[in-house]
Amino acid sequence: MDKVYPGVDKAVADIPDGASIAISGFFTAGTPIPLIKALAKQGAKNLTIICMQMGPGNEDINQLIINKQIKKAICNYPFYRSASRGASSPAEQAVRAGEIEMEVYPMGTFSEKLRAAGAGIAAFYTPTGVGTVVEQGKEKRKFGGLDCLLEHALKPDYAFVYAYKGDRIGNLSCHKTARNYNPEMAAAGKITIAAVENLVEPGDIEGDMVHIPGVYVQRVVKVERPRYIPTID
Amino acid sequence: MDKVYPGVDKAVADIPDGASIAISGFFTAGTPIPLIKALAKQGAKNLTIICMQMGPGNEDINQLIINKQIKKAICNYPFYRSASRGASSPAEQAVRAGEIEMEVYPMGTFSEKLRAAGAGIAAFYTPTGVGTVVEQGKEKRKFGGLDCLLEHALKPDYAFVYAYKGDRIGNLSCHKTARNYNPEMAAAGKITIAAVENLVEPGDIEGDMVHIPGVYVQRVVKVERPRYIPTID
Amino acid sequence: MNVTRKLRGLSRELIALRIANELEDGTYVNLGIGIPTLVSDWIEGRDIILQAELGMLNTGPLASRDEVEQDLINASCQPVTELAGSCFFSENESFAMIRGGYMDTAVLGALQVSEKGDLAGWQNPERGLPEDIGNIGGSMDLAVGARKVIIAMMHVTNDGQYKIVKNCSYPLTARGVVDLIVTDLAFIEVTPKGLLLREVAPGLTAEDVQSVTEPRLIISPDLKEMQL
Amino acid sequence: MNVTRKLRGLSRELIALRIANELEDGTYVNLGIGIPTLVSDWIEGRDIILQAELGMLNTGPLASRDEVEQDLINASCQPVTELAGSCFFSENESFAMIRGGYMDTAVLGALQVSEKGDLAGWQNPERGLPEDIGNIGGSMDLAVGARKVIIAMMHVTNDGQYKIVKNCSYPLTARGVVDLIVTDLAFIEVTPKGLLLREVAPGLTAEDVQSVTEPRLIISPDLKEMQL
Repeated sequence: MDKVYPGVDKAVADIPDGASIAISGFFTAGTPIPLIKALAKQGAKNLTIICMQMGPGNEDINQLIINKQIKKAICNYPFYRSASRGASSPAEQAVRAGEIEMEVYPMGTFSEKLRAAGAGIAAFYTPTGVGTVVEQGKEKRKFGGLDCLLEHALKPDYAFVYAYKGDRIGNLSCHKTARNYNPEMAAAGKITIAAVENLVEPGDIEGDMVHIPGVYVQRVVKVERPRYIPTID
Repeated sequence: MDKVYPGVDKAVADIPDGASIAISGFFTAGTPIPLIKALAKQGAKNLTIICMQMGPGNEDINQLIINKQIKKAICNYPFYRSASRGASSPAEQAVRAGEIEMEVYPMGTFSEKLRAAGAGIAAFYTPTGVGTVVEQGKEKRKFGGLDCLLEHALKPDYAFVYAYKGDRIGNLSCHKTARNYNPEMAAAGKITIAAVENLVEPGDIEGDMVHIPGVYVQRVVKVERPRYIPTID
Repeated sequence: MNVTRKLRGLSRELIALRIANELEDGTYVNLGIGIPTLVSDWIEGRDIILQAELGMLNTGPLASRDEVEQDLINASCQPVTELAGSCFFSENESFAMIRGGYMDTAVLGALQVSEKGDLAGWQNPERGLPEDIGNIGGSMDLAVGARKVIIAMMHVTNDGQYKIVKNCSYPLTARGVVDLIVTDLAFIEVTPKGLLLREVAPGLTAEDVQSVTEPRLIISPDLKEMQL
Repeated sequence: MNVTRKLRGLSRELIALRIANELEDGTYVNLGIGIPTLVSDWIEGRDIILQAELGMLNTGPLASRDEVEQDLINASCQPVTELAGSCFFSENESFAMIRGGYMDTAVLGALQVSEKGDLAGWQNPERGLPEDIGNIGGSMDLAVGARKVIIAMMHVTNDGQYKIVKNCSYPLTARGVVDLIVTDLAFIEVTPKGLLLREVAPGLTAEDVQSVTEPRLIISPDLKEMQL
């Protein structure tokens, strides 16, 4: 098996209009920025984007919004914390204008829905969100006296992930807090595209240091990571 | 924090009659044999044991059966494959004689129930077991056309786990296929006792090589691992 | 409408100190964004392990400029450092830990806290977003999952409105989860009988605190000055 | 009661070879205990990645005596070796993969297979255990989760009873999951219309195979000798 693609443009070329795409990254950490840029260039429309935030730390998503590529966003912390900075951000403006439909989940529920999809679990009960707007329209049920909400698996057509190291058969090793959403999104995506900073040969990553087994990854592409100083408001 | 106990006997000393204990290990790999031996010596009775198998690869469990310490066993592959070898094993004899109550789950459901307990998920729907004896008494429900069974979290009072390396604050690193049930059992146990082959200082295990974060582990005890040639019938 | 009068209380840093004093050694703690983050300045050297919810335990102090690593940040996107015994895991594992009850304490900010311990903190309706849209982030999981929830906040809003209220009017984060409320003016415990005022900021009286608190406070017979 | 007559067919090793020929390059495969394990002998050098369900991908050949590592075994507890690109994970992750549909093919043994593709393989009632007790192991998850299920077994029992039946009388592993049945005597595809006999062992006829098969077989117009 050789899952290596020659570049990000080839790796995202087949994404059709209407696709759902999970994009990893917690603010600036572990965000596959070169894939987001390639998607903006590729131009697929009516996309459903599943990612923690629409802008903060992954400002390249703004280009997708400006291009009107996004129909719907599923997030857990979509906007800038500062109301004033948010008001001038493309995502918040698009949501306020009704140009992008948005669903927001608690952070743990968000990734658990992706984890369930990758793990063949159809749905699960979590106590998070009971008694809040999150419970609207959801089944509520008591387990051992504890109210829980039924949440369903969320399976994206594509997943964009990022890894410090990846080999040709898709085994990925993550680095420190850049791991975050990458393992569960990689498992959830029907087609998972991994942007890797270091492309290595099978065997170069110790088996116990593989954080994302290659079976979850369909495409591997070497990228130069944009350097940045992490910072966010 | 220093979670190190001076020996296996001290580490299991407080286990009361009637406790439930998850014991890791897939046949011979990753099985905390010194803790099982200590439990046999300690003598707590009416125990519920949650482990893959009752005998094959973890023959030290036989002593718990002979001591009549076990009231119930929750397993996924309890017996020897060979009917004749099984017929002469303490576990199978005790189950046939009605001296030990037994529940058997599919292997994936078994660990998912433990994973759910550690992860604060009350219950989940899995397609495994539909149309078999496993569905008896369980809620069945369709998701996207697929029949699934509702399975509940399984939270043991104690978990016995094994690791190649462990530090004083409970961070554990596993080795190859000896990882198996250890991470999910460690997270599930209210009190998790880790038998470690190499006891090291915090910082000696690279942060990305920690397979079981220390927060899940309440007691760490250094053991000499019995050497064996893996083999099973 | 300014319903409360202006009282001089503790700085944000001293609110954080009071909370740090309340944390027990040998525990695991998650600190939210805002004043809670400042608690970390007061626990260096303490036997307390901090979780960063993006996937790190034993989070160290903020990184100095030459220590900055782009793959090593906290949940507020600040560059941090490692300690001996730091470890990393996925965000999903992090929230498994949180929901699973492994955080002894979560210190969170709040917009409103009710006398029943309801918490509203994830959305300020004044921002004008739809009612189900906003930055929920990890707040709901932490509020439900942590064994103890301590709220760190200013006692009243910038324009003098109550934040400790009979019933939250803002969107809830979780119901009945708050254990302690630590503000610039007071240290209050949420009890089944109501809010127990245990400490007041130096120079203030119980009446002062009551005047800026909507629900009726139970005054502790042991009422003290805030323990700094 | 011996319901079938004795036919000379393929060895266990050649059943495994026929299955190996059916596996596609570039796929992920899980091999069950028994005949399925022998498939690994025929795919060395092929572009096929084997999963060991205790938590390994890219499982290598069995270890020679001096290569044995006690922390490196397969799901049958046999010492195995690593290949370039082997990786390890928890048993829970392994079954997440299996249920999640990441195994292209599972090759499993069976006690009975029905014409509707029902599989009975985890418990032989003759062992006399309670009906809900036995070694389920990973069989139910694999049967439900794998994209393609290939059964490797002898065509009839040791005492000549049907194993390919109209309805399974033994406890089921899963319903309607079997795609192919490869035995010492035949290669049979489970289709919506019934069992399609596609290949027979050298020297046998379709009638021979039908005589040891309870349900009526559909004979392929392309009926061939087994492709070894």
